[in-house]
Amino acid sequence: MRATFILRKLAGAVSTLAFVVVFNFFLFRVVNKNPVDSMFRGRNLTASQKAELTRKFHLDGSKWDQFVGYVRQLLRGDLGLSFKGNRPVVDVIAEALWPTILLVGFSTLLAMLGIGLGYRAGWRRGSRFDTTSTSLSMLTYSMPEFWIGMVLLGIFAAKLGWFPVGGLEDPGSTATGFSKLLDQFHHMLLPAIVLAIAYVGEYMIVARSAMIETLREDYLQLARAKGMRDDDVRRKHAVPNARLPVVSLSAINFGFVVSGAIAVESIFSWPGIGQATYIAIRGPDLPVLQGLFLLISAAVIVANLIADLLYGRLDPRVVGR
Amino acid sequence: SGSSGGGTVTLTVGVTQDVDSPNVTVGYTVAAYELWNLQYATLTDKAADDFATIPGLASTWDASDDGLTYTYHLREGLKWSDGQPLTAEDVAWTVNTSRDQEWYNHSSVTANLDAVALDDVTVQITSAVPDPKLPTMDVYILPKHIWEGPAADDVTAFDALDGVGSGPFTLKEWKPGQEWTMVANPNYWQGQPKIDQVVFRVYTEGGAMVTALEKGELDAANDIPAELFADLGTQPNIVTVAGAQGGFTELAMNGMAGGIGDGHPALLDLNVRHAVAMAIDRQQLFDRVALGIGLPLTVLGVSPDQEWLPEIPDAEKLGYDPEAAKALLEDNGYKDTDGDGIREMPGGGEPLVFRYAERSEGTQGAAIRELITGWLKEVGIGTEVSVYDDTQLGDIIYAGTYDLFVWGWTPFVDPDPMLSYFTCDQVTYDADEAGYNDANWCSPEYDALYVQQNQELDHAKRVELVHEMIRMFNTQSTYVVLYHDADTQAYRTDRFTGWLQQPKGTGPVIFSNSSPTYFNLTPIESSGSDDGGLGTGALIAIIAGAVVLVGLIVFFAMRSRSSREDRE
Amino acid sequence: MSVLELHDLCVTYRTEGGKVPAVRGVNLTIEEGDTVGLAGESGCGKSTIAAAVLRLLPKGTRVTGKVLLNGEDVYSMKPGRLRAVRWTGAAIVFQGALHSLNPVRRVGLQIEEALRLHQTVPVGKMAARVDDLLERVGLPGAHASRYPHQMSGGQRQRVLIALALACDPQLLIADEPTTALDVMVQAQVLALLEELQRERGLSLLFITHDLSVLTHTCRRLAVMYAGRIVEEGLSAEVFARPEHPYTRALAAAFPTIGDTASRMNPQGLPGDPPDPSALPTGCPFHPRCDRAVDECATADVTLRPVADGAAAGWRAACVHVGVDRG
Amino acid sequence: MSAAVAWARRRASAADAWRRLRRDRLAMTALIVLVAFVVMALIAPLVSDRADFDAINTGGNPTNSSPSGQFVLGTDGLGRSMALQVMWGARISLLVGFSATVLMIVLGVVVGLAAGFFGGWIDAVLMRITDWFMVIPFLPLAIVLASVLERGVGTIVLVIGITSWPSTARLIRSQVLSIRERLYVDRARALGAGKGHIIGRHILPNVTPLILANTTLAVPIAILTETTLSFLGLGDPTQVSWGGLLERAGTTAVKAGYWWEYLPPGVGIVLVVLAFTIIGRAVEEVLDPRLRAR
Amino acid sequence: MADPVLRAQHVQVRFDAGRVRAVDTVSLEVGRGEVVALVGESGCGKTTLIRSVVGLEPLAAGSVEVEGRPIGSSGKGRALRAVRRRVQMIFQDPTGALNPRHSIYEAVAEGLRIHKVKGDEAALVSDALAAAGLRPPERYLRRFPHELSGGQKQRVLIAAAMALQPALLLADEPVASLDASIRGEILALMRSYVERDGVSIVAVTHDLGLAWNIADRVAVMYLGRIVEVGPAEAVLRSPQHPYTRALLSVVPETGHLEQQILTGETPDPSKVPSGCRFHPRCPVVASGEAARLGIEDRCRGVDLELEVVAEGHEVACHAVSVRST
Ligand SMILES: Nc1ncnc2c1ncn2[C@@H]1O[C@H](COP(=O)(O)OP(=O)(O)OP(=O)(O)O)[C@@H](O)[C@H]1O
Ligand SMILES: Nc1ncnc2c1ncn2[C@@H]1O[C@H](COP(=O)(O)OP(=O)(O)OP(=O)(O)O)[C@@H](O)[C@H]1O
Ligand SMILES: [Mg+2]
Ligand SMILES: [Mg+2]
Repeated sequence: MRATFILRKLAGAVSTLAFVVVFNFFLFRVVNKNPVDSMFRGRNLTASQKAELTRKFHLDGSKWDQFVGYVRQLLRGDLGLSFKGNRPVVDVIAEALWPTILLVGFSTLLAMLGIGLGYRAGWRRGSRFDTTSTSLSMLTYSMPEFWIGMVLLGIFAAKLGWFPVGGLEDPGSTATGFSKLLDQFHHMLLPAIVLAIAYVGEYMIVARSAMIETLREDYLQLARAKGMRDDDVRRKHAVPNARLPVVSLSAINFGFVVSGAIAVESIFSWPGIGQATYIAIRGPDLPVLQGLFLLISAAVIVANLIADLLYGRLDPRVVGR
Repeated sequence: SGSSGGGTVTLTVGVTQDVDSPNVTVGYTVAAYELWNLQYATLTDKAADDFATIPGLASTWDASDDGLTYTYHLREGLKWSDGQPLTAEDVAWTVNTSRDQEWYNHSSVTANLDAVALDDVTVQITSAVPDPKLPTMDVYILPKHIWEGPAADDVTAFDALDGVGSGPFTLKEWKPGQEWTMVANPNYWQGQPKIDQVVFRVYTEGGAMVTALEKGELDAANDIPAELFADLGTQPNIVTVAGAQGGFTELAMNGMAGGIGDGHPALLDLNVRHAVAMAIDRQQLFDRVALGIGLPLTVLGVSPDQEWLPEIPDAEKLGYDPEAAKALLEDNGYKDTDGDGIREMPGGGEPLVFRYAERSEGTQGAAIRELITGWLKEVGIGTEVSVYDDTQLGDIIYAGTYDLFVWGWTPFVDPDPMLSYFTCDQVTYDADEAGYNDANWCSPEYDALYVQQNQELDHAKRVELVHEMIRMFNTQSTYVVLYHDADTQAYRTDRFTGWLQQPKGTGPVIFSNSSPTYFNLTPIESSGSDDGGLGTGALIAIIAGAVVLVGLIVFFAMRSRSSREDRE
Repeated sequence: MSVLELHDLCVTYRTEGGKVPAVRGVNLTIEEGDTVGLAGESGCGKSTIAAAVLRLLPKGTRVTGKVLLNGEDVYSMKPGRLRAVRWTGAAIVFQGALHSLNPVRRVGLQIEEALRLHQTVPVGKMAARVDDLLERVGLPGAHASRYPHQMSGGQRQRVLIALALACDPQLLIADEPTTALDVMVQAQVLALLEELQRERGLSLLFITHDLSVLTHTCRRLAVMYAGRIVEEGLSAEVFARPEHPYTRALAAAFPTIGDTASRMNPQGLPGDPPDPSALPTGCPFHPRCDRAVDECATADVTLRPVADGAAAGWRAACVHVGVDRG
Repeated sequence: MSAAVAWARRRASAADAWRRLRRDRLAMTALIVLVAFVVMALIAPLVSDRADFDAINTGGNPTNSSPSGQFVLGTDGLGRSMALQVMWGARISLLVGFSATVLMIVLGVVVGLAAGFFGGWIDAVLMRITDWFMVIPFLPLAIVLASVLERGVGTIVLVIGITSWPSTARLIRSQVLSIRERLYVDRARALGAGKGHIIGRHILPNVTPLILANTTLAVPIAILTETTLSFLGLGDPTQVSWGGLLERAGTTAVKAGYWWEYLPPGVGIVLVVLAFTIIGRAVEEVLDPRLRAR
Repeated sequence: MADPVLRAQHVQVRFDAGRVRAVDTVSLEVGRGEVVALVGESGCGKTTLIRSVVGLEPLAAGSVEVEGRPIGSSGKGRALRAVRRRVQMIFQDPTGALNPRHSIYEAVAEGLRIHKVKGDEAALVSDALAAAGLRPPERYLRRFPHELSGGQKQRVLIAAAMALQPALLLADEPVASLDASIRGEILALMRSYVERDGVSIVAVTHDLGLAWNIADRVAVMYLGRIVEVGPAEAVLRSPQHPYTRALLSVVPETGHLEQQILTGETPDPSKVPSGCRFHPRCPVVASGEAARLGIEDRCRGVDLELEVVAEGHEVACHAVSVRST
């Protein structure tokens, strides 16, 4: 039972990944006929040099051949070469990975505080706490994250000077170990707070309605009748049942936060996936975009898979079906 | 920032553009040129003040009588930053290989050259044709022992992160999208620089960069947004520089040389081009869009050296005169026959609606477009705007499928390259042989003049020829040069002294032609007081953040404890 | 001492649409070891009474009168005391058996939770106690590690009963424990309840709308209509010779198979059950009553003793009671 | 007769819903704000002339000036009135918001309805596709599409529409699935009703409230996406939009302290999005009985 | 049976790609004006059987004819629609069976419109409602389901079905969700249609009292099969099949039989036992009586059909066959 459940979910994820690969390939190939021309325009390339480059970027042959080549390459873990500076896309992405993990991870953690708030608000539906926190979360939900970034940057970095205006660490910092971490933390705090503000509302709203959904359930009445404290009824009976929507939101949000970081990272010059995307789009640096797109999609697929499997743990009924 | 934390003196420079590749055969961004300027010394140098050719790696050189051969004498004991000797062999290898492999950063200089190392310190360079650009050898000399290895067959694949060079600073680390760090080269032929390292920090947002400069996180910055430029100059300890390098912004009209592309037929009429030029208030563009930073010049910029620019008689200036523009159009049959405010071709028919390609990169495209399209409308010319990034815009230009576009150029020191772009050779007739002639205008007379100046060894005569070419180009109005841009830069005066403008008085301090500033900088002794330490604000912020973090951990820990309680 | 005493209990829900007087002055006493059935149609207030006993009504609900559990007033207890009394003084088998178990927790744990809350047995002995309880209701102890969805409706109902018995309550309130179940399973559960009651001398309040079921299970019987008790007495007597016209209709609704009188002759009440937020005046039953007289529309009839059963506490709320047995 | 009954009933239920909505003070405030913005967008061409903030006519105005009597929200770098631009920007933001939502709802409803009602392989195929679109990160996809296609309002609408329909499709499908299993649908089938009858008389009317609520909640998403795309420089260059205004301001205005250049468009976005969110949730609560107070 | 209204022969209905044999070879005939009660435990296939009769479930095998014309998967299009009009179904849960957005008028008129019944629609609707005891009908026409009580809703459904003048009314647990006090009235109403219009009724129920109240014949189902069928009096008073006996014994309404509570859970139609499908729970087998009769092996290994034990009374039980021979 359990094994087939996992297998089924895995198969679904793999099929989606396959779709993304195909989609990714064609989307980008349709865009541009021959990027070599635009890349080396006017640079006195000989025909043979050009042919060489075309071959190197796998831009020769039929679309099908290109696709096969592309997939082969992917399987080898090779995402091709960036148009810019001829660097392997894998390197470009690898460099951007850690800053994004740091930023998105921390901001997600912060935003997840909204879950707790949402549960409490839903539990005391209609109370002052509920109305205040719900209003606040709708407010933050309504703000474009880059705008929050602009405003906070204006106040806390430009005016008050509490935070550096951007970057991952102090320029030329040679710090290592703890002081390096401290430095990065200091740089990360403001963009992380921006992202957290942008997403906390959604967590809170979803958690709240999941909680309200469970409020109707008979087992809460039973728990109370057993002589349980109200708080414990919420924590032990209501919350475990209100987890599913929150888990799936977290999975979906994962993609959103990563992409929402595009604007925020560029405002804060945070050298992560978001900024890499922004720069690649400006190019446009197709191999890098393709790689990023694949990476983000894969990350979201994996996040969804994890959420699906978590469902199985959180709600035993899911596995049975 | 410019501190001596841990004993290292660091210069920090803010930029808005990253290096695309440290490999001289691949990179093309301005940032990459700055990197190479610092990392690779050249045979001859350019004087900081006036670009005069001065000794570089070569201390002296002799010319042959026919002016085709030069013999350069290298300094004794030159070394690469890794300690290997730098010899004539390196020079010969660089010149010959770059010519054979057509490295595009070298080939404009080395295309006709042949180099022979006569001994370790003597190299003889022969040109196939008379070349006024010699004896200047504006070529980055590469370390043969690094570059001829496995990289020789596939030189474009080389990551060039070796950091071996002969310039004052060499690349230590490149974090793409973030920063690149260059450290002092102890073997630099002029001696060890007085600062230990230069960090270039990349900002995606100009406003953020300016803030960082003001806060002292940076010592200098390039590409200051024009809106912030004036105010920045009034800040204590900050000096702003609007460095002129001859770069300009132009409105180009499709000349359709040889029937190329599908431009609007009206653009073939010189009267229409003149009317367009007169419809545009270039002074206003300079004042309102460039905010008066730069020069209100309307001639083709071919060099940072103003010597090359001719005086244009008022009659040829085609200054702002909408009435004259209207009259010119009216007189030549471009009348609004259907009363929609837009003129039609003589005898009715196709309206004068031009496709206007706006460049999305850079910050001024939108403002220029708004003004120009507005003014054109005033004289009865319509526009259809599309926005393209540089790649797409390039595609459109090379296909000739545009009517108008606005873009810009920055010339080299020698006017030759810029002038070459408007020869018939450079028109892109075949996408595989793309040329630089983006307005598709050319003429045999111009081409003849070009060949003349290219081989004219008499400087004064050559200046004459160049002036004539520029005026000829100007009267054609295929380019309406809007204004000459400036490199908006700023630096702090409280940490380093020795900032050099190249050329003196008008040029930029960094990202100049050969970037002499860096070697010239000296740290100010008293600086570095707040050496590497964090400000109080920063401390408050970190503490606040830490409290939040601890709070989070406690929160989640409590949650997990409470849920552990009821696990089996 | 009586396990449960309700004195003039009134419960009024507050809803968006106004006040809903769900229970309107109910007096009921359950002696130790006694079994009392509470019958009546849907919406007459049976479950409300069950919830009122443990103070489980939603916030804002108005409760007047007294609820004495072992002589102690539930509504004046401090929160801590109230929690202590819940499940030890009285335990409830809730109406919605299929939904009363938390779907994401193993059933054994849910039983254990009750034990833990009231420290009924030492931690070490809990698992054994859970096994014991499950076996008592006829389920293998291994079922403790199952999730509710892995059990059938009947099994879940048994788990709920085991859960209700966990803390040895003096009073068990079973709110329609069998309505959702299949006939055969219903019989199993009823048999189980009877057995438990007999073995342990448990006091039982059995709530259902099926009068015939009550008659088999309970010694005494109370019939509710529109928030009030309209007839009470010993179940055998009341079922055999109902006094109140409503009780009569209810009794007739379940024919005795083999009884020729009901063959091809279904009996029912005309009209619809009353809406508690808009009750008729006088005797709330009078619009549906075939014996209604003018007086019924105005007189607020209270319970009065029935002549032949007064000794056993047989009472009914009808103008005809004690007047005329025609 | 029955048409009249149906009509009366629809009116009655609409009136009822409206009455319940009216009691929600917050939602009413939001509605007023929203109406104010819509009115502002509609009357913009009546009270002002697009030429009033054409750069060629604003040469005489002060540039980057803070709010004053003449320019209540100040001016930008070309001396254009921010107030006028914010007002005209509302037109694009609302237009894109509405049209993209319509597109996304239509796509979502058609797919969801088809998948839910027909089931079987149609459902399987449609849901597979929906799942695919669901996991493809929405903003990067939108950005890529927007940079591939010609820039313009139409493109933005298209991009938002085709990247955001999957969640609507899923929602509609699950609702259709649940309605399809309702006893009254079985009854209609037992009565001999065909597919058309069941969709038209039972399924559609029952998903309509959901569609309505979903629409109201989708508009904010569309507006926010438009804003983000414009901010990233992918919007229509010749139109004034809030996102475009913010892009122009960038951190430069933040640094320069020109708050009137980045606060008003941002506040406009927040207010409109917030208003839609509040109304959407109120509508949802009114129309979805499950969410009504217990 | 001469000219039966319903003739179902060897009907099989399967779910889950055939793994679940919900109805496993059932034959049933219903005469004109006859009320048949179909009784049995939950999950034995009663609902599925009658749903297949109105074509809501496809038949895996067998055939269903109404007034001699095929229905179910065998019929198609217009013809099917005509037959469908002659079979109407009412559902266990009246609240669920009424679209909350349709007025009572619309609910009743829906069938009339689908079948394009001629005549004044409004009059037909009013008459149907009045006949179902909703008087005066005008009071109900404009109401919506949530404004009616359960009993009233069930009447509306009956009215909607009867408005089409069917020959056969299929009722799935028609009173199970209703209050006890209302139950009798609804049953009386159904009976009245039989008497007045000569309609035939198949009433699905697990409530034997209902069968005693209104049924002419009773069919007892176990695990997808009919195991006993016969006149109501005979089946309910002297049940032959051990399953029927057990069922009757646990109904409180009977009282006199010694309780025989079958152990074990509801049988599972995806795992039908071999032989007599009742044998794992059969008291006759469990008590050893089958062994004594020497039929235990047959009970465990030989599947069997209904056998006539008396006039119109058929039973499928090895023990009964042995005893009666
Ligand atoms: N939480 C509540 N808020 C408002 N009204 C309620 C609430 N709970 C019950 N009621 C109303 O109170 C009346 C009595 O309800 P109660 O649940 O006690 O009836 P019951 O006799 O148990 O019915 P059933 O047999 O259906 O369980 C009903 O009219 C019901 O609608
Ligand atoms: N759609 C379905 N898919 C799979 N199995 C089904 C389906 N519908 C019914 N079944 C199974 O078929 C069997 C017969 O179901 P049916 O509803 O006919 O029983 P029933 O006798 O009417 O029971 P009840 O008295 O509970 O209504 C049950 O075991 C049920 O689980
Ligand atoms: Mg109840
Ligand atoms: Mg059924």
